[in-house]
Amino acid sequence: MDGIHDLGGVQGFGKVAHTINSDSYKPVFHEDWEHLGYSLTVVAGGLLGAYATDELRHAIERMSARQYFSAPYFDRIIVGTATLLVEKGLITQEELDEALGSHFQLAVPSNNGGRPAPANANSAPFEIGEQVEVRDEHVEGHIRVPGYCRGKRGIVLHRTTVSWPFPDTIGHGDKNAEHQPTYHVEFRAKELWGQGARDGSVVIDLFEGYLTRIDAEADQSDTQTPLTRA
Amino acid sequence: MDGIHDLGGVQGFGKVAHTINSDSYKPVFHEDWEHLGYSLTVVAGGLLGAYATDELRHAIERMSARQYFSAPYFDRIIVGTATLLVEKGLITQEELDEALGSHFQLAVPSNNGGRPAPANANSAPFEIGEQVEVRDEHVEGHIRVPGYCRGKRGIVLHRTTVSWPFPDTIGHGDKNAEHQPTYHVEFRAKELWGQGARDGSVVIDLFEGYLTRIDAEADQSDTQTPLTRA
Amino acid sequence: MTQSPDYTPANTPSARANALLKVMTDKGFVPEGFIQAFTQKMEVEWDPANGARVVARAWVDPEFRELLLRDGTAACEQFGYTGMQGEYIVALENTPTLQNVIVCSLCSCTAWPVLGLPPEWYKSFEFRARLVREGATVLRELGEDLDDDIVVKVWDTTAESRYMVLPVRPEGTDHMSEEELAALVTKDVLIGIARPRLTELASASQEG
Amino acid sequence: MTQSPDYTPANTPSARANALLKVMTDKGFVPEGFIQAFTQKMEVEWDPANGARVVARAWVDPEFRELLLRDGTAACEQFGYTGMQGEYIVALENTPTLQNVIVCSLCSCTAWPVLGLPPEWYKSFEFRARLVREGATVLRELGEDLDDDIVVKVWDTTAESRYMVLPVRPEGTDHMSEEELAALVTKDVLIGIARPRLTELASASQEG
Repeated sequence: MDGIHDLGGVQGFGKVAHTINSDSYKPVFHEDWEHLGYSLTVVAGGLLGAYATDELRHAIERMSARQYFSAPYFDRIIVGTATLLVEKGLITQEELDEALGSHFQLAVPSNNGGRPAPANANSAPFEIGEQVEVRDEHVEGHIRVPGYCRGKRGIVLHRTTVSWPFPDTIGHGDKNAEHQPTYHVEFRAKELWGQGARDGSVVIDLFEGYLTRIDAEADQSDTQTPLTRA
Repeated sequence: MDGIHDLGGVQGFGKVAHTINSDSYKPVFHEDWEHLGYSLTVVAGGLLGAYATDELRHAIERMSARQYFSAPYFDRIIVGTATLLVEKGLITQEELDEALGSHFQLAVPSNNGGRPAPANANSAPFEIGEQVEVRDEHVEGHIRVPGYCRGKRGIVLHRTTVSWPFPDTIGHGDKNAEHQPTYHVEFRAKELWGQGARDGSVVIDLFEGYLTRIDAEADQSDTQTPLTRA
Repeated sequence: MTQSPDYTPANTPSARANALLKVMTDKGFVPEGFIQAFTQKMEVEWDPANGARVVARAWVDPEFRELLLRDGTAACEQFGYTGMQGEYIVALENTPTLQNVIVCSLCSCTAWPVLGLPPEWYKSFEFRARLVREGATVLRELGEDLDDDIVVKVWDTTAESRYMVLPVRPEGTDHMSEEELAALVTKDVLIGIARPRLTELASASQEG
Repeated sequence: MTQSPDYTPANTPSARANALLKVMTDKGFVPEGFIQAFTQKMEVEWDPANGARVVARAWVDPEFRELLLRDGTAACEQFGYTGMQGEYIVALENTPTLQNVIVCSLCSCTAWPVLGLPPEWYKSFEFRARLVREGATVLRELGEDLDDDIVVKVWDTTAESRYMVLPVRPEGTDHMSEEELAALVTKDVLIGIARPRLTELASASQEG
């Protein structure tokens, strides 16, 4: 989904609150409840097997914008975990409210059931060095394509030797998700952000189903910024 | 700027809290401070002439995501107004803090000075019925192009008989902004949101400088969804 | 640190608004009586009943209708509905198979003099995010379940044009006076999320 | 209404976490001692010193370096750095003119076993939003002002690959032992926002 969690390239954010090598990173947790974020979601998703990691990501993405932006990081994990346990019927909203002593705000329910991986339009896996294009899709459910690379072209640097369940399917709890490798695709900064961008590139880890092969014959335009006419 | 205020098409938002014709809309204000949002900004921007409306919009866009999403509507107007009055040197942060009795959080300062209207690449104004394309630009400063129509093509329904200062210029306080008409450009839903979209259209009111003429000779692709290959 | 400094502001919107008022007043920026007069304008003068009168006139006067569609600003000026946020008014003509709806996805722009100030739901993140993408669905959720053959056309108020919807005059209203017709046109009808209904005459009248 | 129902929650993150803990515990979902053991793993076992040891080994052992770049998972397994969020590790090779930097723009994915849990700034909205668009600027603000001839390559962790940066071994370190070299490699170096510095040996050692 094109949610507010999809922050890559969104402008208006100020300085990152850090200076290099200034932090000892110990203790790892700063408040005594923070470890519960990961601990409880590992219990629920891992030990109980109640959900896959992509379902947790999706649950957090479904938090209202107000809640998402006001909640600290580990609180978002707690809210995502609680949302899924309620949706899976393992606990109830009432139990949470009672334990909390007030209303426990969960994420917004999904309005769709996800989707299978796009039927294989590619005759073969993509090869290292091949130019590929990210499908220009608007998917209502969970998806692991950051909006800033949609419809953009990049070069394949690596194909993983392992396959994982397609996020748009498993993210909605469908265990029949097709397993696919992912590709490390490098996009030039100017392709992503326009000609005013500084040199550099971004490499995005994309499932095979998010990519399309570029038909060399159909491609008559400049290969660097083929979608820009301005 | 591609800010978090640019909400058009962002998914994950729930139901609009309203039922048709259920609200008398009186009283207009629900809390006794709300009228100050518009009153004070009309004093500052209108009576004092301290800033243009696009500067107020830009100041509100520059609020941090956390602040933007947690602030009620009229509070955002207050924060934008206070930010500009401080930036213009008419009041100070210290005066606000003292009156408030605690820190008065303002918007994040702009990191750029805006831009002039793009040099006229169009030989003539666009005509009613003409197909135009929204420039695929990533502008760091204030801009009045919602992200969801960037690079998309639509049909001109109307050219305004009045001209206004170009937002990307006046929004940064530059009174030499070029005056331009705007165009009501209609985009088919499928052009904006992909083939899965329901019928319908969106009409966006776009300054001339945001649009480019489509060169009929260069356009060899399908005119409905020319940028989509998937 | 575990959160941004602005995570929980130590003060309220009301306190911030009054602090700004105090600073601006202390500087002598705020003319005596201005806020009271302007608030009166916002609360009373700018009213959806204004837009309703314009619509009713267009329903009974073909010449005025033609003017309204050609030059909305001039048409509204005939009623004195001009000024701030009413400098360039464009009327959007519904048909039996076309429903126009207004939104401002970037902020909250509205034709104040004819529609009144924008309501809370119009300024909500939900309406701003969803209307441009799933207009028909939003209208159905709001209570206006349009037939499938009606196309929704969303107008995103991204520049200085200010819109008002000119709805189709409902059938069965031939006997009505211009004033009675105006009472069918609610604020929601002017924004375009609702079509005028005969049965709403009574309740609409109560709203003033 | 003037705001969404969730505008100001009536409870705190700490209270919510403990409420969920209580409900899950009451249901018998939480095995005795599991949370303590897992927290120990997060606080102690997953440590940037692990990734530093991997880097130092690659600096002194060309064969290991080749393995690390070809199959990061296998290389890290030799140290026992495997398991959760370490299932597919990819090492990113810096050169004098290339600086790799890791981010997760969509959430917070990180190679826990070799980098430790992601720090607050890495999970911040600011880092997630800005790094993919203006990497060099962000690095300069953080204190790593790269020469103009150094290209920044940002790796957005959007799927299941987990990255670690293999920095260039600084000059003047020929005399150093593998352990001393590891002390040059801080968490920030492994993420890629910093290049290793000789002068940081002392403070880095203190961090354990």
